[in-house]
Amino acid sequence: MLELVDISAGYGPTDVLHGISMVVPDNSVYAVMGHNGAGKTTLLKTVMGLISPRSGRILLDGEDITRTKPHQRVARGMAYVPQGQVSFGQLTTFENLQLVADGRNNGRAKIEEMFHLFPALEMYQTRSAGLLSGGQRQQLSIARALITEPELIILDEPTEGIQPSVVAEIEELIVSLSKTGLSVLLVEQHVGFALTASAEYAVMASGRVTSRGSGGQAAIESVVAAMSI
Amino acid sequence: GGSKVGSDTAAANTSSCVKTDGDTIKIGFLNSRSGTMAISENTVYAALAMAKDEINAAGGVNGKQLEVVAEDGASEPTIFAEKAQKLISSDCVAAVFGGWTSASRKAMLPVFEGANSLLYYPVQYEGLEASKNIFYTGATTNQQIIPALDYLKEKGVKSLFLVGSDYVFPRTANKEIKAYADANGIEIKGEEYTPLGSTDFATIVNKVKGAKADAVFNTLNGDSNVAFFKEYTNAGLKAATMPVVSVSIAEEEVQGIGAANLKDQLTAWNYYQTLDTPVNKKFVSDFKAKYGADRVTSDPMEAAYTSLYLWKATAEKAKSFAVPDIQAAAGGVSFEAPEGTVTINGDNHHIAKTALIGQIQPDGLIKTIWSSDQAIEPDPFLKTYPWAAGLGG
Amino acid sequence: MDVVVGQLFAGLSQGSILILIALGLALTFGQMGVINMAHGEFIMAGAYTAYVMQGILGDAGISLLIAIPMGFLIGGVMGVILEAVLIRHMYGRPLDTLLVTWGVSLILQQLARDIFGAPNVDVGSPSWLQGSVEVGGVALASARLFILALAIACVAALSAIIRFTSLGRRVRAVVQNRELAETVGISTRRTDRLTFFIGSGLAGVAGVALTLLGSTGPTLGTNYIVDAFLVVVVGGIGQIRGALIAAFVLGLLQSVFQYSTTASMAKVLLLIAIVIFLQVRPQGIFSVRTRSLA
Amino acid sequence: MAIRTDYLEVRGLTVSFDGFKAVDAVDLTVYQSDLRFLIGPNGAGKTTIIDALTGLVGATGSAKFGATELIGRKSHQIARLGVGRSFQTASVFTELSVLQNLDIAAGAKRSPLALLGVRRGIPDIVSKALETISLTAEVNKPAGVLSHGQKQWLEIGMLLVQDSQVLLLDEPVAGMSADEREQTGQLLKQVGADRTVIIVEHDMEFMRRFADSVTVLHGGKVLSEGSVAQVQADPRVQEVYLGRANATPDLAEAMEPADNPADESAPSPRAKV
Amino acid sequence: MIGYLKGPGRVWVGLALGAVVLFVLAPSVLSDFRLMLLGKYLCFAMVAVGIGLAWGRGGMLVLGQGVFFGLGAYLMAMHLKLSDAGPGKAPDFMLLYGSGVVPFWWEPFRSPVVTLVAILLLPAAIATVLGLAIFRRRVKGAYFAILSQALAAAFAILLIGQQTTTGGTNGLNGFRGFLGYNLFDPVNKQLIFSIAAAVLLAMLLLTWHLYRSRYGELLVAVRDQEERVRFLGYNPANIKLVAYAIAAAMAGVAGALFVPIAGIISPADVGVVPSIAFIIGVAIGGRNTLLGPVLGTILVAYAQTTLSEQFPGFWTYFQGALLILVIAFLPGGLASLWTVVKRGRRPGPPSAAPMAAAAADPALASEQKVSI
Ligand SMILES: Nc1ncnc2c1ncn2[C@@H]1O[C@H](COP(=O)(O)OP(=O)(O)OP(=O)(O)O)[C@@H](O)[C@H]1O
Ligand SMILES: Nc1ncnc2c1ncn2[C@@H]1O[C@H](COP(=O)(O)OP(=O)(O)OP(=O)(O)O)[C@@H](O)[C@H]1O
Ligand SMILES: [Mg+2]
Ligand SMILES: [Mg+2]
Repeated sequence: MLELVDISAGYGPTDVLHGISMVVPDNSVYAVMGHNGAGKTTLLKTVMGLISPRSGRILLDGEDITRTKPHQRVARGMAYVPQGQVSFGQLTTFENLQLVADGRNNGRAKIEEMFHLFPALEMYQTRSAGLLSGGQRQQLSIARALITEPELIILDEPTEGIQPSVVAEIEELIVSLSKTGLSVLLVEQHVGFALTASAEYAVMASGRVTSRGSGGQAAIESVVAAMSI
Repeated sequence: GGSKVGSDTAAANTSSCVKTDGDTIKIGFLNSRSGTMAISENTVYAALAMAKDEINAAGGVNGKQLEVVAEDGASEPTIFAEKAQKLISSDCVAAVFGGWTSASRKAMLPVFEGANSLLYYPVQYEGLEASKNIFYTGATTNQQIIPALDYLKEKGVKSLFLVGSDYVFPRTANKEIKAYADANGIEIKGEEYTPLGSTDFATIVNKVKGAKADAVFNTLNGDSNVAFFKEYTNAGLKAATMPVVSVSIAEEEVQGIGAANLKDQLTAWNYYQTLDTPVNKKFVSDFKAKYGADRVTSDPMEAAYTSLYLWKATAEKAKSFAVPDIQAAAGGVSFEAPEGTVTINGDNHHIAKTALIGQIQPDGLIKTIWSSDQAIEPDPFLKTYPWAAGLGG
Repeated sequence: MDVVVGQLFAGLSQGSILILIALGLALTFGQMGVINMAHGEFIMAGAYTAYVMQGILGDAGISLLIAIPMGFLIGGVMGVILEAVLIRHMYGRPLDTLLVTWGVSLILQQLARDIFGAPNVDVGSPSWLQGSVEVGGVALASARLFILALAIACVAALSAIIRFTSLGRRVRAVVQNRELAETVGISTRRTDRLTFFIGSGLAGVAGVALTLLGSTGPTLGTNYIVDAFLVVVVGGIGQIRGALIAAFVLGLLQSVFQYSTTASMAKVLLLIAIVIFLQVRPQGIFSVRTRSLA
Repeated sequence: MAIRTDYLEVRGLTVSFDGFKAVDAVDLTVYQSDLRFLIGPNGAGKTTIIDALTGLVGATGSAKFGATELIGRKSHQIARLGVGRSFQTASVFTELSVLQNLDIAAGAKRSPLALLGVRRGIPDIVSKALETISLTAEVNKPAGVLSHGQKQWLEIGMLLVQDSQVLLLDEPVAGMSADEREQTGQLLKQVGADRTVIIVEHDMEFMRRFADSVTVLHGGKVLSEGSVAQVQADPRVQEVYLGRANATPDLAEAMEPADNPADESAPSPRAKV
Repeated sequence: MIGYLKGPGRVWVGLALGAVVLFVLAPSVLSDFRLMLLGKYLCFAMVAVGIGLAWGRGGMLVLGQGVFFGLGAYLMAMHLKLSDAGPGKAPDFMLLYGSGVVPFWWEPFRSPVVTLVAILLLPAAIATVLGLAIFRRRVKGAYFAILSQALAAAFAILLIGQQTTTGGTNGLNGFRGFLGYNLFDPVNKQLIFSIAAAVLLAMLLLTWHLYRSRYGELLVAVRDQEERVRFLGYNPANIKLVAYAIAAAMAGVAGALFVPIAGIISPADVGVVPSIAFIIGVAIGGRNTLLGPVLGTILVAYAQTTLSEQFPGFWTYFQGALLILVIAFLPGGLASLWTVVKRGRRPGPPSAAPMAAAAADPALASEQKVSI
């Protein structure tokens, strides 16, 4: 699905990522873990095209997309749920969804589907997204990504700030999505869940991949060990 | 406000640095080449430049070629003052030609008086001023506004509405007009000012219309005239029923306002391009030859052109470029100008001019419909008009 | 009575002019956060478009009707160029855009001087807009009625676009969060340009309309720009209906002030009224609530 | 500092937005040295309560700290009364150094004259806070270059130097790793000993570890209140918030898909490492 | 920032250097005319120092400093006019255009002491009242900028409308004496120049101190996150108010000194265009530094004088282009130029780059602040 080849990137004068390579396989979850400031978000931003890498290549289904714009990547089937519950605050909840449903022939149906998935969104569909609670905004963010029917969804700590019961649902959702032919690139602090859901994982520290392997409960111990250095 | 030329000035530093020993003599042109006034002042500059070329071609002044230092007043009084200072003390020019707005003149006045240097100012203005360091070659009020009022009175106008831009010329002119009206039984039905550059005339025209005056006396400046006249026509007001007499609209401005909007309206000046004299014919054709056939000539341009010749004539009469010599020799110096013969008044440094009322033609030119027939002696403080007694002279 | 109706009309008319010149700003400033001081010069460009069209076509009636879409196009294209060359480097720095576009405005003014000459030029009104329409014994200038209608049409069209179309949603989304907009699949570059095109195009239309009332010169826009911004500020940033109300209220107030005092005083009084109003409603007539701290 | 016995007493606090009651007649009493966790579903009104207590949104009802009424005052006055808050997303002054951030936070009560003076050295209270939040080494770095977690510590540090008696913390450990959470928790326990602290969190593991008492909010109303155990056992809380899976610590493992039974020694899935 | 700890020495050296240039070098090499020209630039630079404080540090884009400049200038001009007229008499223009009666609000300014106090206090007081109205209601950013600009426009219109009491478009000019000294005397001109130079240096010193004081840090905090500051127990309105009032006072003093130097003040010097011209100098020099605004303003004013002498139309293009290039592509102003070159990277946003650089490299930061 997605292949990163020796990516280095950063902000202005500071380098954050140093030669990251990874392959996100089709139809499965690839989990990225690491401490605060390890560069996880930076990595996802680079994958999305919000930061252009200083060197290295990004391939989507074998095609080089290193120099394409974020919206072009979305058109190629990528979707992104950023960290921090961001939404278009001055658009209503419904408009936030409509925005991405526009121009899709099953747009309206997709929105209904999301309402089914996240009832709170239906309830507050006419409210400005900026007035929603943090968790509601996060749900909106995920819904917005799913409407585009992506082939690869990129999630940056999707459960942060969400109530436990919904977290469970989201986690289930992610697992089930990956089973319906979707690839997931997941950044997650919840090691347990991340590994349970994922086929493969990578642990990052200081902008480098320090360990990697295949997911599953069995990997927990080695990941914990890798991270507590 | 001195009442006479020669009012006291604290001139501590009057030793001139003008160089008179070479074969050239420096003079300064000070016009707004940028900013809002550039529109008008560029035309004056062109006329000055033409006069300079002519004079140089004819052998210069006192045998010396003119060397011009041109400065930009940038449409700001403060810059005019600064540049005047520069021309006098850094460039050491023998005389400066230019200025347009009253504000620019007022700003330069203390500079010229302080340094005891000379300014030739080419635009009609509101009067009530006379400096021994300024030669005023445009009309003062008794050569333009008062004749216009006389004309209106003669035509049976019994009431007037005054419209002007909010600055010194319209306000002072209107003060004089009101005094005149008072003395002559003309009723002033209203007096309105708009900020310079204002283009919102709906209210004022509404007021004018409601006032039902016999005529409108217009001292608006520049762009405002267009909006005013368009509004005027749109409101159904016409020259035939309520004529507008303007004192700031010359040929150059008519082009911008659009002759159609000004159809048959009146103006008061001392010069029109259409004047049928050999001197003017030559002036117009020389000007067109130099700057293009579509260019027009106007009163301030003519006055500027004339001002350089008047200085030349004075310097030659005095056989000197020194300021005191020029001042002493100026009285009675005359010149065959495009507008007719003009003569410097030695007392107040204005010049005798013939007043003309013109009517704006569809081709944008102005046709003389009334003339004072002889040159009117300048009377900047309106001393000879009893009704003007309390006007601050 | 005539005078009262006349003043009322003058106020409405002034309001329609204000909304016409402020509408584009409500979009570029209100929606995109760009303080475009060159907006005034786009107005000027629209006016010169009318002038040029008249030169080419001769007939004032036809040329006006063609000048309106042409003015939109010319203003719009200028806006797009401005956006592409400068503004796009400056999103998120609204105060800086003010200064940069001030520079642009200086240059455009001088350019107009160099192209069309410093003196103002005149654009004739078509015969059907000369004179006035009698309504209840009061003469209402046809040109002003025309501008009123034009303004209302533009407001209606723009609000519909912003509120109900996908373009409108995209515009609003991009304004709020460029990065996020990109990542949900919106081409921010295209949206920005389109927004600027529409906003600046409206300035061009305003310019064409203004030729009916005044002269066309390099400083045409400068005379209006501050007023236009005040309309947007009073209306509430990003609020077209706010701008609409603000424009008409300010127009009427101005007409009242002008009638009862002088034109100069009216401007000062109007500003005082605005400052007092902002004491009551600092975010304008309509404001957008957010929970964020920014 | 003298031990204060003031406590926070909220009565009938109501916040409505265009008729929608985001907080509806909430009563809340929080004593010193009682780390109170405020939990509840997304949109329950937790952040809004903090907003109301700190003057960011208008509210009706009463909220007293000691004898002083907070409702109706301006934000900066409330802060001066000793009520400090943090934000759901860290907000520090990114262009100022860590030291400057803390110094400003410490200085609200300085006289104008003192403000016009130049800071000499590092004020005691600031250096103590720096140690507490482990940012001594970063003291001269602009806050903007700190990592996410460090920024949140800095915010807590700012509350400390502000000498707040009431700390209202909105998801202070969101996005932190396990050891950072542990440190933060210890820190909060320590500073909470003589202060009144309300913590909004969704991390149940963290809550279980550090909460003294818990208030559960739902639909703007208090749903349940009590010790961690009491609240977790409350079926209504399980229903609207925890989900069946999270009801009790022992049930946590049940969240694992059935085909993947939990390893005894493995940390709970909710644990962040 | 740590750099400041090393700063004081350098700043004193810088000030001494500035003093030598202004008190010794300039008067000896420049002609009277050029000296007075430089004097005017110094007055503009004083306004710029205030703008640097309010805008560079405080984030308030003050587009209407012409108002305060004008207030100071008109106060001084009124006094000069009255003292030229002599006790009990009316200034010439009032006789000419009005009734010749001195309005009551002119009378106090016959006294030099009242005038001086008014110059120091009135602009600041008006800024305070305005600031209270504006900042208390949290009007900020673009709103504030546009409002302050409209204010400048209204002020100029107001002045123009009062022909008989303010001189209208003409403004006030034709002053002969300054506190009893003949204004045409070259020795007195030099004296006035020296006063201007001393005042400017004093303002720089004051501003430098403010920048390194706690207040300076607080101001930056308010600029970047006004609402956050509120929750620390400060009222951001008051913090901004102080900077705004100081900037206004500086502009007022600048205006007052401008009058005897230029010999004229008119509405054209106080409206929208001159107000923006002040900003241009500050932006080009570097809004975030101490000396940037001063040097930028002097540079721009000098360029204007010389370039417009040679190419009047071209100046407009040049000014526009300079503004565009600097703000769009070098938001830190020329002061950040060599930092940028040295670091070989694109400048960040105005606030971020220079500040970050300053924080990261203290030596650099203080260097920037003393290089005259
Ligand atoms: N805009 C920025 N400018 C400069 N440095 C940045 C910027 N954003 C992040 N950084 C730095 O880049 C590094 C990596 O940050 P990143 O956000 O990628 O970490 P992360 O792994 O996502 O952490 P977290 O778990 O806290 O979200 C950190 O040191 C951070 O300080
Ligand atoms: N200014 C406002 N206008 C209208 N509704 C608002 C406003 N602020 C908050 N709300 C609504 O009030 C409810 C409570 O929001 P609040 O942010 O307090 O929830 P929360 O408990 O903090 O949730 P979370 O855990 O997701 O952060 C939400 O439904 C939200 O949409
Ligand atoms: Mg991250
Ligand atoms: Mg919340």
